[in-house]
Amino acid sequence: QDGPIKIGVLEDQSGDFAAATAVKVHAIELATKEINDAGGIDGRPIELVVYDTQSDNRRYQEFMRRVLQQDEVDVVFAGFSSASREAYRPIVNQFDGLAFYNNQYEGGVCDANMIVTGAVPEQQFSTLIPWMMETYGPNVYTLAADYNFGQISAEWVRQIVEENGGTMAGEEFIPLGVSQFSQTIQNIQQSEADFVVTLLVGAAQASYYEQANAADVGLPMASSVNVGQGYEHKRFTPPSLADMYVTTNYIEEIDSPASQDFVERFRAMFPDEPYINQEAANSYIGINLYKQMVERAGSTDHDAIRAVLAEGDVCFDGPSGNVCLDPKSQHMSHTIFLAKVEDDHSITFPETWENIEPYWLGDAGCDLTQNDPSAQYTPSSPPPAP
Amino acid sequence: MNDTVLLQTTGLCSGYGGEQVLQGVDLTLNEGEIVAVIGRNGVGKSTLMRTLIGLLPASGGSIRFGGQDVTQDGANHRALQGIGYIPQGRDVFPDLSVRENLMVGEVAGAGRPAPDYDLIHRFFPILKDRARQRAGTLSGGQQQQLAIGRVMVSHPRLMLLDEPSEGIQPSIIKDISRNMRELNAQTGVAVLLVEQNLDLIVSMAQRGYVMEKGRIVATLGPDEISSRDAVRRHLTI
Amino acid sequence: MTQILQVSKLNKRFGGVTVARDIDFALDEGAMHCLIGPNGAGKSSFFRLLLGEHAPDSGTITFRGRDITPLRSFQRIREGISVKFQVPGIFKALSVRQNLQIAFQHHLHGASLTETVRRVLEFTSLTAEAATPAGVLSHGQQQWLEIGMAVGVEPRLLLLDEPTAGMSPDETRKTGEMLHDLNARGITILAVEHDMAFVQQIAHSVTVLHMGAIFAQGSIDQITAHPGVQEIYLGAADE
Amino acid sequence: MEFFTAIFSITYQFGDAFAFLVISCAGLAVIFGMMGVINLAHGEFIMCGAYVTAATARAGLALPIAILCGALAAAAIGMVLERTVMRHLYHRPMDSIIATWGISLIATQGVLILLGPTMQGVGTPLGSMALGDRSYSLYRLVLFAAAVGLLGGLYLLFYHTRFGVIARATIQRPAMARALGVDTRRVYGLTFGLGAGLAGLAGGLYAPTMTMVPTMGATFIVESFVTVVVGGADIFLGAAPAAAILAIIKASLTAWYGQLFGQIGLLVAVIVVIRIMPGGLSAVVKRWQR
Amino acid sequence: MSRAEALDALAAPARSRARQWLSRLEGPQTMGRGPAFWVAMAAVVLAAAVYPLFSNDYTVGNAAYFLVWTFMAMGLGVVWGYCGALSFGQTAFFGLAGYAYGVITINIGSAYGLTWLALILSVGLGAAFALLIGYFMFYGRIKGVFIGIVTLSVTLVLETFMAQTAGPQWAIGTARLNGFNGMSGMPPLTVPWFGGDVVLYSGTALYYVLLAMVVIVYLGLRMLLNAPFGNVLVAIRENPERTEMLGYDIRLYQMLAFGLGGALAGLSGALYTAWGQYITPSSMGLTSAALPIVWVAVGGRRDITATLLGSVLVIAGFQALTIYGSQYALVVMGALLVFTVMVTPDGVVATLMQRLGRIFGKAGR
Ligand SMILES: Nc1ncnc2c1ncn2[C@@H]1O[C@H](COP(=O)(O)OP(=O)(O)OP(=O)(O)O)[C@@H](O)[C@H]1O
Ligand SMILES: Nc1ncnc2c1ncn2[C@@H]1O[C@H](COP(=O)(O)OP(=O)(O)OP(=O)(O)O)[C@@H](O)[C@H]1O
Ligand SMILES: NC(N)=O
Ligand SMILES: [Mg+2]
Ligand SMILES: [Mg+2]
Repeated sequence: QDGPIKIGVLEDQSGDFAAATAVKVHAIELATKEINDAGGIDGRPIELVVYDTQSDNRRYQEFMRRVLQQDEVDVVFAGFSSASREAYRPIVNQFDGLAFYNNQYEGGVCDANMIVTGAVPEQQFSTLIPWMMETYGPNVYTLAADYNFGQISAEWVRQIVEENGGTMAGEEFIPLGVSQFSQTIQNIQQSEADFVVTLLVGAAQASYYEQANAADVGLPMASSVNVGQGYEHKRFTPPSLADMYVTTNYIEEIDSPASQDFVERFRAMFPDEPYINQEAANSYIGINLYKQMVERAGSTDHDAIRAVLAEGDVCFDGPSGNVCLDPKSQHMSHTIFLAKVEDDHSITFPETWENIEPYWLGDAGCDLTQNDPSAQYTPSSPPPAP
Repeated sequence: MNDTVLLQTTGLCSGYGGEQVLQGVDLTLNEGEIVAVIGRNGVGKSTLMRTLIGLLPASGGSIRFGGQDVTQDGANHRALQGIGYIPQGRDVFPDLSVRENLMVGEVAGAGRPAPDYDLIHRFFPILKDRARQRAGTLSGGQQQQLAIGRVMVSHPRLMLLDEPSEGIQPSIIKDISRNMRELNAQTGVAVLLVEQNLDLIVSMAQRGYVMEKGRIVATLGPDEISSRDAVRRHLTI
Repeated sequence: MTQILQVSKLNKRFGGVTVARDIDFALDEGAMHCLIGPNGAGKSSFFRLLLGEHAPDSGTITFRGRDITPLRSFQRIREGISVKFQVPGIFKALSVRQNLQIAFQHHLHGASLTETVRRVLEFTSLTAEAATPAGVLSHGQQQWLEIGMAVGVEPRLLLLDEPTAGMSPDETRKTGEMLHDLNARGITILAVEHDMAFVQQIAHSVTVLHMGAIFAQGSIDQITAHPGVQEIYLGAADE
Repeated sequence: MEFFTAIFSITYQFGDAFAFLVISCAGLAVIFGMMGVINLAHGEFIMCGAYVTAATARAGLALPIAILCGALAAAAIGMVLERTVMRHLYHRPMDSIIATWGISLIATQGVLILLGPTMQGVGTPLGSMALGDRSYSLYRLVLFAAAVGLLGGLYLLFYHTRFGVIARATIQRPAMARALGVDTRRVYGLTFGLGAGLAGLAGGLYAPTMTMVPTMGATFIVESFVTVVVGGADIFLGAAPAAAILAIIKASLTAWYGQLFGQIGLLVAVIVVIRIMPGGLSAVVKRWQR
Repeated sequence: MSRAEALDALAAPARSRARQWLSRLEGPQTMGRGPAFWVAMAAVVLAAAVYPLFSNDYTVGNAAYFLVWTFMAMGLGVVWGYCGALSFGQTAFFGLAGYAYGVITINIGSAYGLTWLALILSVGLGAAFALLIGYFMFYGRIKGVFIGIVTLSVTLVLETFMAQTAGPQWAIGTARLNGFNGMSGMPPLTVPWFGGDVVLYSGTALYYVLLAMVVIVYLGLRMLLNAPFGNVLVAIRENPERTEMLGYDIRLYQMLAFGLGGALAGLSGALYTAWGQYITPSSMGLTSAALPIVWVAVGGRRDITATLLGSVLVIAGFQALTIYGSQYALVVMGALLVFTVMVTPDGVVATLMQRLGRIFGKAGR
């Protein structure tokens, strides 16, 4: 066949999450344009089928069906929040589709129909938390969004802190949409914390930073989501995010030639883009990985593509360096950058960890080359022993 | 009393939606006159009153008040020009106190002398005693007194009085009749009265119109209007 | 003769206003009684107490031998009371016919319901308006509808709060005749009125309420001649 | 000293919750309480006030003046909307829900399209003050003072000025008010404008403390609605005590059991309070008054 | 009397009772009467029945999805449009039943048509919860806008609570509630059949089942609303005090109507879960809670036909806008809402039906 290759794109271009996700669509458009200008995938142009999911899980269900059944796309790039991913995953499974989830998340999805390019806890927390404990001390206060992502991430943090001989000075969960933090701020001040891990999701919760700064909390902060996704350092007045440390696999301040080249090409196409975040890079990488797999498989057939993936050498030199897909979990390796927000909200990179594998799922027993449980696991509910 | 025309309607038509109720009403009221409009239920007396104050648009004909054509004016403008309206069913502001109800009445008095609360309280002492009570909890008769008082505050030139006797105890009906005549004598306010209560019509009105099916079908001179039998005859056609 | 309604030591205050003060009142089965009194005397409030819309501060209400004080309004109605309010409480958005159906369907069904509705429409001169939304009726027509809703079910006790307000003398007389008719069929009637001609026409006996308390009781002639009543209510005999 | 700081901390938390409830509900209280319009675009007026405040403050205006600009901008937009849309919907409260919901969709998405998904905020002024081992944002004390001032001002406006009486009369019986000479259109316009302006003021006051996104109004909406409704039909006798009760419940639950219970507890308290006082708090306050 | 006659006599009241109910398909509370109306109605149903033959699986499945929501809309129509109580929290019953369907089916499986049992139990649970809330509100003399806030609070409490049930400790039997990410993995409805169960995945078969259910519920509601029960509901909406003074226990009627609305919302919820094998706390959130009100108001709340057609129209229209409107979809949606409310106060469909004139007029005024 040689019609265009159709890629479905379901992202939140409006609603609550738009601030962090509108840029993902642009990244996909950029990759598409570059590939098409260079002759397409195996000579076939990419055609995007884009729907705005409006930060509404219901829309993910509607449109996942639509792209798979009606538009008959070859692959789907979909989802920001973990909840949206879980909303569409049963449908991808039902129609045996293939979906890329290009978002950092709480980890653990073991599903042959899913390829994940976003970073996972072993990449973001196993690096960040020990570094912070070494630098600032062993007492950790976690402030997390009160849903799966936050709770499971907090579980990771707790486990890593304990493994490294630290203690949890406190752990607090914030319902989504909460924007007032006076009590939380006092709880933190009253604790013995050496630093605060903030796993806050959505625009409302980001208000924490301004309020903590106004109350002069003065503790260093660490995060896997903030700054790297929602560029809070660009939106808040300095120095509210000063001393914030973030492990991210990409942000636009990364000073490598590949990164700067990416930023240049991105801004050439989208001059008004407020910020190029890690999920934009992951989306861009995702398309390029898909191109490679299709070309090597000689078709868009999912089994053929997964056969290529199983070879274990699907890699790409992207804006963040070299990344590879892991056949067992179908997640991606990352170079992790530790970004530090300075007083003036400029970014420095005190530390980099090269090429961290998404090892947890495989170690825990997920092996998609062998079987497909289509499930999500966490440290406290791991895959059943074989 | 003089013969200057205060209010004049010619061919006045109006109604609700598609249904025309007033079918061309012609009536005249001189400065300082008390004129009654009588007729059975549903002939359009209240509709006439609503059209005169401007809550219903006239679909035909014209209304002149104080020498000016007010047919196109909004109700609030007519009120400011000196038409006071006391509706059937009273329509007091239920959640406002008695005092506050009277305060709203002051709006229409802009540019006229200050409200004469002494006079109002003399006519209706209850309005003073219950100044702080929510108007919605007043008894029916008390509400009627408030509705009249609320219009008196602004010193109107014409009062449109729609069935004021409804639900009022006999002695107060007499009071109203006496008070209105006294007010009329003192201030020269003209009154257009819609009534079915014989006593009130006979004791108050100086002239009358009989209405039927949206038209004026007869006029009653001073002699007829003060005869109970004549009025009764017209009310039972 | 048995008493259909007995009220004893009924009290009710709203803040500073006493609307019922130690009211002892009884009504014979088959009576036609009028309740009069100055505006604000507490007549409508007395009805609301009878109907359970207000709870009394103290006192009991007995209807047909049963203490109904603890009952809720709808239960009292089901005991055989029916009411026409001072302010028409009709369903304005519904047609005249529907208003009547809703009023009667509790007691009547099928053909007898249809027949009763037809009869009441005729009786209230609203046949032509049967399909009209009740809210657009003239004030007087609304009063008629409300009366129709109250009498159609032939209650044991009919409470009428100012049934003739807004009616022409002719209609008032017609209403009076209708009440005599109903009374003749065994319905006890208690009416609040200000129209003394009407009271004269219908009442066997009269109670005068003043400031929440019973002020006088007696035949219509006794009452009209009562100087106190003249003073508080009727006004000087003639001017 | 220990005791004093603990007391201060508790008071501060209560005041903070109280201020949030009062400030965010004032505009809604005026529009709902006075006009019977359920304004689902309330949050977007707040957003408007916040955006204008942030923009003008960053352009160099002093913050108090910027906040005023935010309030005025929201009031102006409110009056325009009143002229064009709301005017047709008085006494159709259900339809006003739909229309204002539509307006809210347009505003949120329109701002997203025109100004992008986020906007840079202004920093919180006034710094902090330390007491014991804790420190407090001084600006939050200003918010509390603003809440108290707002309540007092509104009470005076509606109960002790002619405008208030006339506005309430107009809402209750518009036709009768017109027949008494009231220019009801003007009253409606001013009242709606006032409500929108108060919402804008809320946005302006909270702008320095929050993320600026087009959907920011959503964080205010539930709490402001429940406060207004628990307050009951008479908003000014109701809103203040309602905000106080809800603030106590919310602040103590949050302090003892965390944000989740603060959140759920607030909503459960709403249910319970309404059940105990079906007419809202103001009905009870009124009964006391007599 | 012969045996046949005796049987006839026995059957007669039943037959006349049936005839009486059938006659209530038309009446003052519902628009549409006479042969013309029913012919039109039959044509619509017929068109809906044959259109899958000319369409693809996606479109039919999507249409089935629209139908899933109509029960909640009709339920709200009864509670709000007919009984006058604006519930802002129908989604509470929707979500509860949706979760119940998931929990039950995950625990008992889908063999022997047990999914239908789960459906019935879930709907029952939705109804029971609604009756409970209804009892709490109506017997507590809560009315007007307070009903909206109480119901909204209920649904938001459920949402907030369910959102944080991510941990493994939040499980009922073998069913993990799974927090904000939502619960999935429950089986769709299955019909036991010779040679293997028929699984009603989103598609043509499910579409027909839903279409039949919609028709049954719609006709059932028509009869109920034109029965004395419906008359009393409308009377309560118009003037509750007066209705009580006519001898009706209005609290009971309101509670029953509310329970009916809850059952219908629960039906939508269970069907939604079965349709997509997924249920999430956000289906009980503020936005989700507002949507049914929009559907019902735009279609026309005072008439069940308008509610039904209107909600399908709005749901489909909003989806189409989202598909084709790109970032302007929400703006256009908002503008349409404002516009329709201003132009057609009674709702678009209701206004259209009135315009269409006599065949749609209400019977028996
Ligand atoms: N709001 C309305 N909408 C439609 N029709 C109305 C409305 N108000 C009154 N009508 C109709 O207009 C006609 C005249 O009503 P109007 O109230 O003017 O009568 P009226 O002479 O004042 O009677 P009454 O003595 O009973 O008060 C009546 O037939 C009535 O049905
Ligand atoms: N809910 C209430 N709160 C306070 N005062 C009330 C309330 N209801 C009635 N009142 C007062 O109680 C008194 C009696 O009122 P009621 O309506 O019973 O009088 P009435 O005898 O029916 O008078 P009318 O003949 O004018 O209708 C009045 O002074 C009234 O203001
Ligand atoms: N994947 C997240 N942030 O939900
Ligand atoms: Mg009239
Ligand atoms: Mg009375």
